[in-house]
Amino acid sequence: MSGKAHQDARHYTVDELMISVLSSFFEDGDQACNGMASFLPVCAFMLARLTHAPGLVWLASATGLEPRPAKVPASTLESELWSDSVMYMEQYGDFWNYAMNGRWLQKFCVGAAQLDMYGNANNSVIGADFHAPKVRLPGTAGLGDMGSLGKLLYYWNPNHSPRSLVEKVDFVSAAGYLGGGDEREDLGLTGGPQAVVTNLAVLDFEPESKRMRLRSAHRGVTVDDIRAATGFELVIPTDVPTTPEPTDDQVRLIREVIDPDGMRKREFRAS
Amino acid sequence: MSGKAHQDARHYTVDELMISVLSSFFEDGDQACNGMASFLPVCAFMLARLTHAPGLVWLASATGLEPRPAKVPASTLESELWSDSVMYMEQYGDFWNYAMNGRWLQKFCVGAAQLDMYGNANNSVIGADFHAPKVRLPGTAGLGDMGSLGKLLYYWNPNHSPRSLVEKVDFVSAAGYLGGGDEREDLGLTGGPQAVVTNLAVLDFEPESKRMRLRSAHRGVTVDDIRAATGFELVIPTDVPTTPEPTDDQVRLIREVIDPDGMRKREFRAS
Amino acid sequence: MDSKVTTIDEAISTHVQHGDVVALQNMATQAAPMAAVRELIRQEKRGLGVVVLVGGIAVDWLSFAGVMDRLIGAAVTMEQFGLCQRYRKAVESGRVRVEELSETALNARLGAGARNLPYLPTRGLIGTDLIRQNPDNLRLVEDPFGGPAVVACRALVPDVALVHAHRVDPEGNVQYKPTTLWPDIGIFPKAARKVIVTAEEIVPSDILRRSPDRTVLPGFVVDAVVEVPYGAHPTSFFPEYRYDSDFHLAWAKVSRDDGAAQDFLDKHVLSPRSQAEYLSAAGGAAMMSRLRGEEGA
Amino acid sequence: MDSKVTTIDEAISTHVQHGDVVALQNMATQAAPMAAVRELIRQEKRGLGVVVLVGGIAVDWLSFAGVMDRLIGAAVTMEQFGLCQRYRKAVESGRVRVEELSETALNARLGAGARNLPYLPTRGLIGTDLIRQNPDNLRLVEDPFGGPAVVACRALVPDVALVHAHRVDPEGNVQYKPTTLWPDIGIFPKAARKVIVTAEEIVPSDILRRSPDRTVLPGFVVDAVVEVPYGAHPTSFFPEYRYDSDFHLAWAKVSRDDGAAQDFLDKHVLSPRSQAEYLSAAGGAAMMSRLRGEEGA
Repeated sequence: MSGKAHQDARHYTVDELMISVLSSFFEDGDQACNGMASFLPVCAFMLARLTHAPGLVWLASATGLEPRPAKVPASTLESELWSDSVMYMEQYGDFWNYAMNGRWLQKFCVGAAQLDMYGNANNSVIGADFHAPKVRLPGTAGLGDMGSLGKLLYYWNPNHSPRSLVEKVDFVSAAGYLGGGDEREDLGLTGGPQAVVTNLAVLDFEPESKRMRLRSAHRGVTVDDIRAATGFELVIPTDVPTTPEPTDDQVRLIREVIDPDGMRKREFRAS
Repeated sequence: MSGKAHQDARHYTVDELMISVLSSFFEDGDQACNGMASFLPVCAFMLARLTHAPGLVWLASATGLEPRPAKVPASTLESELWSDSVMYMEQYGDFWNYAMNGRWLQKFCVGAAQLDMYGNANNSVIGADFHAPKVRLPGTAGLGDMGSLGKLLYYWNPNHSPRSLVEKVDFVSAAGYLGGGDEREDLGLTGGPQAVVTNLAVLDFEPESKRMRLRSAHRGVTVDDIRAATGFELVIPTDVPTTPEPTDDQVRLIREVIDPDGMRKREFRAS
Repeated sequence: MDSKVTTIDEAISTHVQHGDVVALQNMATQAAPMAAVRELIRQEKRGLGVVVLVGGIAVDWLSFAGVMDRLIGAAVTMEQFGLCQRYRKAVESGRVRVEELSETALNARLGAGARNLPYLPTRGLIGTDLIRQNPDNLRLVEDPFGGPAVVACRALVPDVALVHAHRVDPEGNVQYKPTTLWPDIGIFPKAARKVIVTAEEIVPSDILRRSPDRTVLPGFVVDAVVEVPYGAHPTSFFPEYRYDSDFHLAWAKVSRDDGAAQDFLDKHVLSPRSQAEYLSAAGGAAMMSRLRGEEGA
Repeated sequence: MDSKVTTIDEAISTHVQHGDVVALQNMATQAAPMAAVRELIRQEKRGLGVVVLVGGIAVDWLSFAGVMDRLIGAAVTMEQFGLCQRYRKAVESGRVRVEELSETALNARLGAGARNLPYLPTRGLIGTDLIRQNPDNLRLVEDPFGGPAVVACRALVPDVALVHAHRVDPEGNVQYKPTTLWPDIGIFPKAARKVIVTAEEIVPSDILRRSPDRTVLPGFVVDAVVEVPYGAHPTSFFPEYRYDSDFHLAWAKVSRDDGAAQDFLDKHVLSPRSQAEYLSAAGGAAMMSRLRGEEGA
C-alpha cells in the first residue's frame, strides 16, 4: 500500500523511464537510426541529442540525416520525422553501404516479439511450422541483418512477460548469442545484444555464458516480480541496483518538447 | 593511276565511310553507349539516329541518356556531349546495373590497340612482361567487362596494320573468341565480337572456327592490300564485295550537322 | 521511341499473367502502386508471387482476394494500424507461403537479378534460422580468399515490377520530386523483366530534360506508362500527400470479419470503374485536400 | 559535430601516411582533387598506392614525382591529350606496379570494402588474362546454386579517399550541383577508412538542408574539409568549369623531357604557396573566366 502510494508520487511514467535509460546508451559520435513503429527509440535519440549527446548522429527512418522534426509524429516512418534533414539517403544503394559496415551505425535500438535467454530475437512466427504458424509476425525486416553485422543491439520491451521473454525463441529471426558461450564468436560475428530495457527492469548479458542477466530493477519492482515475469532463469546478481530514474529536466523535455502528443504510450498495453 | 584518280573523285573520306558502316549496325530499339576517345562511335550513333534508327537509345559517355548535343565536341567524355539529356545516370550504382545485364545496352562500339585472329582485344601492355612492358597502354577500362557480359562488340580500327591486327594479342584485356571454335561458349559467355571496321575493310568472324574473315573491301582497296596489312591469315571468301559507300545525305549530315569541326579525323594518323 | 502510354486495365492485362512473380513498391503505409494493385484484384489474377520490402494494405488485399499465393519479402505490417490480418490468416492457414528474407538478402537477390549474376553475398542473417529455412535461395559459402563465410543469395528476377512515381514521360523515363527514395525504386524495376509505371502525371520529355539528375529510371526498361493521380492512395506519397489514416483505420476495423471485409473491397476495389470513382468513394475532394494539407505541402 | 574545416596542408599531413593506399576521384580529364594531389607532391609522400577508375594528369604527376609506386585501376590516359607519358615510363621501367582491373572488378573490390564483405562477384573479365595476372584479388569460383562461375573480387579498403565537391558543410556533408556523378563518388569514399573532401565552397548546413536530396555523402564518414576554389583545375568540374586545354597541352608537350617536366612541376606544383598563387601561375582571372565561359555556365 505504501509502495503504491510511493509509485503514484513519481514524477515520471514507465515509458519515460525506459526512454531515459535507452538514451543513456547513445553518445556523441555514435550513429543511430530508427525503423518503423519505433517511438521509444526515436524519443531516446531525441532526448540524448537534447541532453548529454548533442553530437549523436541520427538517421531518421534510415533515410533522413540529422532531421529537425518539430516533435514525434504519428508514424516513425513518415516524412514529418525527417523534416529539415541535411541528407536524404537512398536505401538500396546507399544506406546499406554504411549499415553493412561495422564502422558506421554501430548501435541499433529495436523491439522484438520474442527474445530468448541468449538474446536471440523472433519477429517471424510463433509455432513450430514455419509454413502454417500459430501466429504470423511481421517479419525480420532489417533486424535479421543487424543481428549479424557487428552491431550493438539495444532491445526495448514494453510488456515484460513469459510470452515475450522465452527460454528459446520459436524461430531465430535475428542472431543474439545463439546457444550461448562462444557460439556467436565462433561464427565470426562481432557485436551482439547489449541490453534489454523492459517496463520492469534493465537486463544485460553475463560475459562468459552470454545468459541474460538482471542489471537493475525499476523502482517499485521486486526481483521476484521480474523472476515471475520472465520465461527462463535470469542470472541474478547478489546486489540488484535500482534503475536510475529520469531527471525532472528529461521528463519535461519528453513531455513538452519531444513527444507532446504522447505517441510513446502507444506501445504499452492498456493497463 | 586510274584507281588513284577514281579515289580522288569520291564524295567521302575514309572516316565517313567507316562511320556509315558502323552506323548500319545500330538499329531502332538498340541501346548504345560510348566511352572516352570515341569520336567514330559517337558519329555513328548520331548518324543512325538521324537516318535509319531514330529510336536508337543513346547513353552518352555512359551517363547522359538521349542527349541533344549541338555537335560532336572536343572530347567524348565531357558535358557538351550529354547536354539536354533526359537522365543523368550515376555510374557505379546505376549504369552497371543495366550494363551487366545482357538485356540492356547489348551493343558496344569500341577501339583496341591490338586485336587478334579470334577477336581478343588488348589495351593493356605490349610485350611479354606485364610488370615491365615494352609499352604500357591505357588499360582495359570497361572493355574487359563488355567482352564477357554477353554484348555484341563492334570494333573500329583507323590504322589497319600488322601491328594492330596480330595473330595473338600480347595480353587478353577483353575476351573475344579466345582460342576459337567453342572456347568462348564453353566458358558460358554469350555475345562476342561481331565486326571490325578498319580504314581498309570490314571484317567479321567465320561462324564455326571463329577466325576473323574478310567481309568486304573498301572501294579502291585490293584483297592483297588487306592481306599485306593484316598480321595473320584472314579467312578470305571467294567473292569479296565492295563495302557499301555512304550516301550523299549521310556525308552531308556528318560534315554539316554531326561533326562540323572534324573531330572524327583525330583518330587517323597523318597520312 | 513509341509512346508507352496506356490504361491501367490494358497495362495489367497485357503484362501480368497468372502465376507471375510481381515486385511491388511498398513500405508499411508508403508509396504503393495501389491503382495497379486494385486492377490485379479486379482482373482476378491468380497464383501471383509478391515481392515486397515491407508490405502493407496492398498485401492484405491481395491475400484476401486470393490473388497471391506466396510472398517474398522482409516484413508485412501496416505499422500503427496493426498487422495485416487477412495476410496473417492466409499464411497461418497455409494458403500463402512466405519466403522471408532480411533486407540485405532481398536486396542481394534482386541485385543479382538486375546484374545477371547467379548470386550476391551478404554477411547479414548469419546465425539465423532464415538460412536453414530457405536452402533453395540462401547458402553459406566459403570466402575463396580465406576470409569469413558469406551467405550467397540466389538471383531473383521478378516477371514484372509495379511502381508509382511523381512523373513519367511517354517513353517511360521516371522522375521523383525531391524526397526520400524507398529502396524499391533502387532495385525492384531493374531486376524485373517488365516494368509498369503509374504516375501522378505524364509529362513531355522536355519537362524531364530540365532536371535530368532527378530521373531515376530510364525509359528503355519501362513497358507501360499510366497516369493515375493519387495513384498511391491510401498510402502516402511524399511530398504530395500523406497516408489516409481514416481509410487505413476503416480497413483495420473490418478486416477480421469476412463479410465486412468483402463489403469494403466491393466498395473500394470492385465497384469503382475509374480512378475518379475510386477517389470519390474514398472521400473525394475533401479527402484529397486533407491529405495534402496535413502534409504541409 | 565539431567542425572538420582545415587547410589542405594540415589535411594531407594528418591523414595521409607514406605507403597508404589513396583512392583518387578522377576520370581522364575530369573532376580530380588536384589541390590535394599537388599537396601530396609538396609533402613528398612516398610509396603510395593510387586507386583510380581512369587516371589522368594527376597520376602522371604522382608517377613523375616519385610519390606512388603502384596503381590499382582500370585505365590511365588524358584522352585527347594523349597517354600519360611519365606514368608510362614509370610502369615500363618497373618503378610503378599496376594492378589492372576492369570497371566492374574495381567496383566490386571497393563495394566489398564498403560493405565489409570479403568479396563481391562479377561476370565481367571472364576469359581475359586479367584474372590469371591477379590471383591475390581475383578468383574464379563456382556458383553454389549450380549456375555459371563468377569472378570473386577481393575487398579493397583504401586508407584514404580524396574527393572534390561543389560544396560541403563544416561537418563534412557533401553536395554536388545537378550534374553527372562520376563513379568515384558512388563508392570510393564509402570504401575508404578516411575521407578528405576539398570543395569549391564551404557552406553552412542550413544551405544543404534546402536540398537534402542532393547530399551524396554523409558527414559522419568525412574526416577533413577544405575550401579550394577551382580545386579540380586543370581537370573539368561540371557545371562550373571545363578542363584547361592549354594547361593539358603544355604538360603533354614537356612531359617527355625530364628537365622541362621538372620545370613545369616547379612552376605549377612546388612554387605556389597557396591556391591563389597556383591559379595565378596557371593564368589567373583570364583563365578562370575562359574555362567558365566556354562551359556556357
